[in-house]
Amino acid sequence: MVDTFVIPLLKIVIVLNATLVGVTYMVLLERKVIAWAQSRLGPMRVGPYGILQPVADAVKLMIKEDITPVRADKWLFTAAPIISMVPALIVYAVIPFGSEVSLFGRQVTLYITDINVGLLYVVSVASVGVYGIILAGYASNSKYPLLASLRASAQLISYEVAVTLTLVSVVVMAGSLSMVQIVNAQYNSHVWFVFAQPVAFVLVLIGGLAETNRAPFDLPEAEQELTGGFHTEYSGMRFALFFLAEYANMIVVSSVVTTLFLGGWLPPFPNVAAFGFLYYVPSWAWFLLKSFVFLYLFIWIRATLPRYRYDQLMNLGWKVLIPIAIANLVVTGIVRVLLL
Amino acid sequence: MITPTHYMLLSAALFTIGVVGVMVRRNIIIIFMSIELILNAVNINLVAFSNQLQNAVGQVFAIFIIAVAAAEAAVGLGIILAFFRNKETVNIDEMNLMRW
Amino acid sequence: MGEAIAFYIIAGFILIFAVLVVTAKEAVHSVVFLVIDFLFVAALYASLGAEFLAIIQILVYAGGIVVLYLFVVMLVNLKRPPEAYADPHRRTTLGFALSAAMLLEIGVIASYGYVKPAPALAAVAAPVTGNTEEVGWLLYTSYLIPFEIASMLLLVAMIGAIVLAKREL
Amino acid sequence: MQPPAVHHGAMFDTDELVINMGPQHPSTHGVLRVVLRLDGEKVVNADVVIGYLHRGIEKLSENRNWTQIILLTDRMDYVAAATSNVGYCETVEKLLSLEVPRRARYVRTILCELQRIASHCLWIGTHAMDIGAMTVFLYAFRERELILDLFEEYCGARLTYNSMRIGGLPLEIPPGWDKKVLEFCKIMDSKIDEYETLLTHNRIWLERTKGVGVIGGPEAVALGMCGPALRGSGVPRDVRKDEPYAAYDEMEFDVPIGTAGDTYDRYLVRIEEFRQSLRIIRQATQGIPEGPIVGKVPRLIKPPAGETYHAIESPKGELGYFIVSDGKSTNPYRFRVRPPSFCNLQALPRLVRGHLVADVVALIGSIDIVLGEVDR
Repeated sequence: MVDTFVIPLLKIVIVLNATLVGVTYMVLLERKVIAWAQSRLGPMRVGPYGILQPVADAVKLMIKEDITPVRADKWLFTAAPIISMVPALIVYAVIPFGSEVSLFGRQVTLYITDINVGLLYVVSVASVGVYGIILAGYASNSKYPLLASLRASAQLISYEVAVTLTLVSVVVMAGSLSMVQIVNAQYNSHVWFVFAQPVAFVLVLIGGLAETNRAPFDLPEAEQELTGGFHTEYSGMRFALFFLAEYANMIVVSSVVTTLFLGGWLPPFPNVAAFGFLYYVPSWAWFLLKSFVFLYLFIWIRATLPRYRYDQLMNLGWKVLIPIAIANLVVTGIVRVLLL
Repeated sequence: MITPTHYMLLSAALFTIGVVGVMVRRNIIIIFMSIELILNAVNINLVAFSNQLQNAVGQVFAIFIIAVAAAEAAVGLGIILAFFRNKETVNIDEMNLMRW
Repeated sequence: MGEAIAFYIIAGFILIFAVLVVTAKEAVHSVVFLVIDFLFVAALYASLGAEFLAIIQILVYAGGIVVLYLFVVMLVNLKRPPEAYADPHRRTTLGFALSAAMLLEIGVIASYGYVKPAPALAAVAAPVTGNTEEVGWLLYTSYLIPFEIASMLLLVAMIGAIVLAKREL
Repeated sequence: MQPPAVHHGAMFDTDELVINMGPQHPSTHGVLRVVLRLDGEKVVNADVVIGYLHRGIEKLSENRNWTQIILLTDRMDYVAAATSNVGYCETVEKLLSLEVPRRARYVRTILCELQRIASHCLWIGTHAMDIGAMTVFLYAFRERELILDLFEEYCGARLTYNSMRIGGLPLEIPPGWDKKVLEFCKIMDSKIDEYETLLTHNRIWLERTKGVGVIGGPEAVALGMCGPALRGSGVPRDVRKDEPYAAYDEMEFDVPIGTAGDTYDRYLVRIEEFRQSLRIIRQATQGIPEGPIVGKVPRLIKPPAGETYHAIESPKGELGYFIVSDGKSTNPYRFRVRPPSFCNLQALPRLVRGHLVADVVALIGSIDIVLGEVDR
């Protein structure tokens, strides 16, 4: 009873709450990091150094008037933010935050579940998240959101192809689709896959930026062109849901990249006895540290780079990323068959 | 106890809903979606029997059906777009000319 | 017991959303219901132990094909509703009658009484265990030729779709 | 009655999406409205609608006396108010045949060039912001702040300076101000390199700006373009060189010109203008002559009957004033401005045609308009 119901439920509650808190603080982190990059201070008023800013933001968004445009498709207009938020959260079911810890004499795994199609699950759930953006643009019955949602659907589908193709080469290396098994494979092969699959690593990073609509691929919400894109007509809590979904997706991408390429919860040099002392740091700490590096990288990129144009984005996706992904997959397959 | 009969009845019902959609609706896009429902009804059958016989062949066939559905959707929607471009309609009742 | 409850819930939702797909007034709503329907079908697959197929159902159907439908629905923004004009020769009642007859027929066949488990097919000697591995093994051994043909079909469909949809070549 | 021609093959192509970009839009730099006709994301045609900021400055000027008008010129190009002041004052001085002391001309040059840098800072910030590089915006504003501080120290205002008078300047420069200007030049040198690090060789920046909005020299001239937008097309027209005013005839500087006439070349031209401006400021600041800061101006300014046109090189381009005096009254009979932003803006439809929506904002940024000047 405890093992089948109580512990998984507890884990779900903890992960969901941690995610939501993490996401709100991601927003603060982003504002702070970008402010530092731009020689500003960022939020400073709410709490010391602005650390209570997320609370203030949440309160503001919740008590704000929630406007539905008169000519909007009300049903879809309400559903769209939920559709984009739910996939962003349920992906966390398969992300391994750490190996095992013993709590109160009980071995507890630090992931909600480990299904043997875990990676495909992540990809497929992410692909459903597209609907939130597309439907938001359509339901608003407004021109800028419509343009944005057409951009978004084309962009997300194209980059999904590239990312999925790239992930296959990692799966070929690991021999499994399970997230936990992929980490274990990195332990067994004595090398993080970032060194075995550097090309795939870069491709997944770029594709991940595009999949989460982050700069320089933030065309669907390009503020300067489309005045906010698909969420132009949204306000209050529904807008906040889109916002949270974007940041939740960012955390998902960092977690997946960490799991696939940086050995997940493993410390550096997991098999070298001389570095055994690194195991004193708990596994989840390594995981969070590595994920944080990517989150920071995403913010850094946003502060630095201009935005791509729609046609250039498509060219990059179809003419650069996908051919490289296919070539990488073929080479990986050949090497794998011949050498291992 | 859920037997394959249950799955077959579900499949039959889904199939029929799809057929009704094809027969009754006039928006060609919805007709296409009804066809997808029909294909899914078939898939449910295949997977149910695959489970019953403990043999993955049924699932392999379901994958082929998904591939065919993808091909059908791509070409079909291409035709719809080409048609719409010329006649500005997606009403199947107005698609009664072999050429225009 | 749990299996039965799961089946009835999932089957119920599948049928409800299928009906909604067919009856929805707006094509966009239809598309959304179709996605939800496919997600429930995926759940049914998962409950049948076909987890790889369940994921493929979500990835390809819900995340891929239906996005295509949505895309077309959005491109085809109509000035007049598509259902405005009905062919005077249209026999809608006949359509319902035919469908009902077919439901009856299939139902009779389906519930004819479950004879006995068919003899297991020549057991596929898959050297692997696990659903994903088994499906993969079958695809790349016994069903390699159909698999290749399916990929050819997809390629042809892709080219065909481009030719059809492109305004000028 | 003929049935509608539904068998028309290109019906879908004519079904264009009309988008009103502006007057409230984050990247139209004020209250510009561009009516875009889109085919997908491609711009088929663009209509520029202006006048949302029209305050009737030209008409107002006909009812103000000559000194009061200086204050109105502040409100035209409000990001480069000092340049507008200089243009107006020199026109009236020309009408009066007034000799301006050399010291005043030097300080005017310094103020003009500081203003040019401030205006270009604003341009590079918003232009980069439109293309998505948000950091450059704040960097550029940081440096613009230094210039505003210098202006504040000189005349007490930070935006609308009212810093010129007919015949010279209202105030002597504060002690130590020239040192601060030189110090600023030193800081600015490295900051320009910083902008260039972020943009000039950035792949995405290159892709977004190269080949976008290409316009050849003759066509740009025909459209009446001026300033950096014209020089980007390779036409070496600069009023400071061609018809020197203030103390530009005594300064040594180059006029950068582009070759391709695209957004990237216009960007490079303005970046080089930063450097040339600093060069001019250094020369002028080190060589400020002694003498009075304001010339011998009659108590009642009442120019003789006649008309005159005088142009200066504002940061946006050729800013010209055409003034008619009837010789009887203490206000102009006719006051007319040739604003560079307005002339550059009329090239916008030509520039954006055939490009994508994202390029429209890049091009609005690239021609560098200020709506206060367009609408007056």
